[in-house]
Amino acid sequence: MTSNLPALVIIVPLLASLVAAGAGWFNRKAPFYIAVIALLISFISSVLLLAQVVATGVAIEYQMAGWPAPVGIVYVIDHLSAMVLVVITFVAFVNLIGNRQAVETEFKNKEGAFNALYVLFTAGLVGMTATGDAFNLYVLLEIASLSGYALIGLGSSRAPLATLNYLFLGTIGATFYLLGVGYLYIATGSLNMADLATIIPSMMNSSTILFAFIICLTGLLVKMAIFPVHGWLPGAYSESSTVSAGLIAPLTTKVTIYIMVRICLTLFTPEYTFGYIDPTDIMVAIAVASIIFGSLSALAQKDFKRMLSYIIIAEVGYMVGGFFLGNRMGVSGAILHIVNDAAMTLALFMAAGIFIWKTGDEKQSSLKGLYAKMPFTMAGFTLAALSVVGVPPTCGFFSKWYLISGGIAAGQYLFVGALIFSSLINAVLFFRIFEIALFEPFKSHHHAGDEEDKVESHHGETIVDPGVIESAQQYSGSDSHDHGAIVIKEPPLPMLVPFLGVCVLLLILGLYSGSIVNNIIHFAIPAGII
Amino acid sequence: MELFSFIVAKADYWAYVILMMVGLYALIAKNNLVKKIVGMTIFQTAIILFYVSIGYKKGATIPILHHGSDHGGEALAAHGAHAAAHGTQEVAEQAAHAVAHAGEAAVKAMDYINPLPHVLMLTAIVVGVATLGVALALAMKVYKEYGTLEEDEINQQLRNG
Amino acid sequence: MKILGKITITICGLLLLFFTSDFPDWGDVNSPASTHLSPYFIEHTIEDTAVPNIVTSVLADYRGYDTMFETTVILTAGLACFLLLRIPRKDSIHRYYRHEPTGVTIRVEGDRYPKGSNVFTRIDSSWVPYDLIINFTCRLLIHFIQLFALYVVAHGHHSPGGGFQGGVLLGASVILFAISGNLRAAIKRFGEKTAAILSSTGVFIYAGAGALCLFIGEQFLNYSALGPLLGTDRIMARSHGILIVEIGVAMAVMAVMIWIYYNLSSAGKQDEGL
Amino acid sequence: MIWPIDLIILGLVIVSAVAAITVKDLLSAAVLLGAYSFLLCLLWAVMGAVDVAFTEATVGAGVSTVFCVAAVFHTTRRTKD
Repeated sequence: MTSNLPALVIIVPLLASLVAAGAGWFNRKAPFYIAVIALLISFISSVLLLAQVVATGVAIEYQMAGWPAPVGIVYVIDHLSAMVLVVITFVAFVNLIGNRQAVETEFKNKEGAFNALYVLFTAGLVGMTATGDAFNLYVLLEIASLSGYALIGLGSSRAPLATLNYLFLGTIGATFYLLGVGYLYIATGSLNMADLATIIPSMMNSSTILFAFIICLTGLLVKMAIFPVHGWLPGAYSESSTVSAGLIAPLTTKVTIYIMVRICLTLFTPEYTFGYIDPTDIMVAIAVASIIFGSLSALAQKDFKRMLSYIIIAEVGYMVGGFFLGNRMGVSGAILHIVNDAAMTLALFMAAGIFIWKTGDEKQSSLKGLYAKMPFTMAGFTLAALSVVGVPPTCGFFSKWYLISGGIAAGQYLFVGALIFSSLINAVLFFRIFEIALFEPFKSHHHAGDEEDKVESHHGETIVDPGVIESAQQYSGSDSHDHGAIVIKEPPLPMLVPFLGVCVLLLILGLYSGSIVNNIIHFAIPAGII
Repeated sequence: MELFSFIVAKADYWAYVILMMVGLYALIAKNNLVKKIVGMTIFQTAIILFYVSIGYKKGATIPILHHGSDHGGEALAAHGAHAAAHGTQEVAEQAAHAVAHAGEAAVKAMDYINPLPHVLMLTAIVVGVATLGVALALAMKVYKEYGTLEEDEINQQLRNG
Repeated sequence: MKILGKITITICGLLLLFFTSDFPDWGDVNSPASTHLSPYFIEHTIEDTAVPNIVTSVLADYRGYDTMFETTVILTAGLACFLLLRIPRKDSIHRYYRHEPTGVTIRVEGDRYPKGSNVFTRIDSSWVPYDLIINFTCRLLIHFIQLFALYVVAHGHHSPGGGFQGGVLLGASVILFAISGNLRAAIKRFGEKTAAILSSTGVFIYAGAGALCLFIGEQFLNYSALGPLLGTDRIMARSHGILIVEIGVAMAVMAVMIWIYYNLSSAGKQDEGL
Repeated sequence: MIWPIDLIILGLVIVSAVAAITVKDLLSAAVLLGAYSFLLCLLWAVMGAVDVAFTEATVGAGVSTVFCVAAVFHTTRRTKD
């Protein structure tokens, strides 16, 4: 079975989504468990793949349908894709188990379709990461996009319009990518990435190849919501339901950046990308604009999820800029930041989910006094926020360190300045929230969370933080009189434990970032980049 | 005649650019959501036209080998005779060619249109209809929410609260 | 927005037109696209898969993995339309009934059924008069469309067509039935649950056939592994494998097309519609 | 293949595409989109892409048009541009 791991990592989610879609018509609980098991298997397989790749040091090639490379479709798992596979399957798995309640309430009677689309989205991203065929990438990109539209579209009342805008821009991006593949095909006659990489160096001066590069890159930049074409992202992410946002926000932009890295390094070879075209100046300028715009817009937001969405735009700028610095430090920083940013965004969106469960809305002002109410949650949230700001020893610091050193080495001081500026803005943003949550007393205007608790306690499932056992009645009584004793009321354990796990992971990633860079990312970057 | 051959050589590629730009214009500039969706469909089909144009080969036939051509030359000869009966110049030559090599069971790649772009485009058509379905579903939800499909009117409503 | 659009398309259009000059001529036999990879498919399809229609063999075998996800894209669209649009509540506010002997139409509030129900038939709120010619012609046509669709599915190895086209035709026949008559009659014959389960099953046949090859010990979707199961040699097994997945594709595509139509044409209520 | 057919159909395709996005009625736009798809299907049949033409005829000209008409039926035909 070991030789079939590259296929298992994607077909298990695919088959599970089909079973879940069918099972949803007979049993309302089954789809969730099918999805969880499939994502767990997929996660384990990708960890095994990563271990195998790190141990042997060679890329694993898997021939779909038994046809060798240029004729059929092959999957290529190297250091980079194995690492991204682990990130994708981990995020999908943790986000689903952490949001079980939200799924049950928000997608009532449609659990089958929801879980199926959730797993299909993951399968699409996994396939995009593992594939070694330029056209197969497009098909999987469309699977991930279409299921993403469906997941996002069922949010608040404004969600359909935001999603429709996302769909238009997403389609433009994907179609541009397809056109770029067509240009490559007309010039070379091949679709396989490795095959293309052997042909392209011999036809460096072809204007068709140049245009294919430009148009593929444009399509991917539209998909990853960089500054001038970012319009769809804040609306789409902040209007959607938390479970969808927690899956899509950490993954879509990061995987698109991974695809950009893959296209630039594996398909167009570093000699072509950095040697012949050398887009460093213009791309870093776009990235700087994206970082500054994202940070400043985040400052203006009152809504928590909307603020996170703008931070994502700034983070996209970090990675794009870092990658196009074109030196080893910058590219390592960008790739490391893919992992770190996925974990950080997951933690923050899970925190947003818990806040919404607790307070019933997404305004920053309704986070008052939460430190006293939910010490564990807020400890995790603080860790995640410090990581986004970039305080050592959290993981955010290390990737920023690589990015800044890369920027200095490449002489792009504007980029370095933008990074530091954005970190300061992030500090302001999160310390503002700390202030609200730490010093202002808790006042619940919406009892959404409490009502859910009461319903839960009927089934005897309420899990209050150990040590402090308070009945729901006492809790709401003390709440109505504002001067009552502060009662600790953490979210139920299935929600809290995954969240805290992710937060601890931020620390672990930070502490081990040296070995991640040395053992994985070092081998993922071609030797041509110094 | 030179001009004609130049136009014929590039007309398909020009047409795809024009169609793509028509679609892109509708996507960017039109105010109505269904109009944008129509533009999106045109935008996607333009790419399909581009790919199919790549695959075309002068003097080649459709990418289906003649029935039972695992008997090789025999079948090709039959195919050629059939085509000769129709009197097409190029295909008749091909027929002669096939008859001459009746013994060898060889399929010549030059005689058949490139099938690979066709396969890719079947997938793209399917992706197109899938996107169309989801986009129309979303447009219907938007209409249910705001009672209009015009973007400026929706923005007006959003501003007014 | 209009000016922005015009500027964008002028720049993009001129760039694209400029870069077409480097292309090989249209129909050029010696272009890289026609010489690098595609000759392999044309020359080896018979010996590899025993399928004369090269498009079918490339679609379902050489690049069968793409096609599996193509079918999944369609399923995703079906699930997405269901998730976005479907309103499970059945209590519509009012309904219309026609008294058959007199042709009088009455409006009934709530979920009550008019008494003497055998003389009342339910009609849509946007009801158009019953057209005998259209209805009769369509009913006559549907059988032939379905017969032709089955031919297209089964004969995809030798002629244009295959699972996808046949599936769409099958779906279109049911959609034609719904348009010519009414939506409820179509849903009564081909329910939503049937459509949903059939669509998953269709893709499952495809992916399951692939996974079966994997369990037998070959690569995913390598149909030649099915040879011993089907009692044929490895090459014919590929041909039969293609037929199996084409049937799966046809099932999935038919069901999803119908499912999307039901949801779109009734705005998710599946009560009355186009 | 005869090049005049190709050029004539190309011209018609562009005309129908422009018409589909300029006409001031969404139902007409849907029907024109169907006509556009059908003309493209003819073009591909002329170019020898029989499978693509078949698919476009069933999907593009057939089912897509029905979807568009169904959506317009449940929303509105009105459009300002």
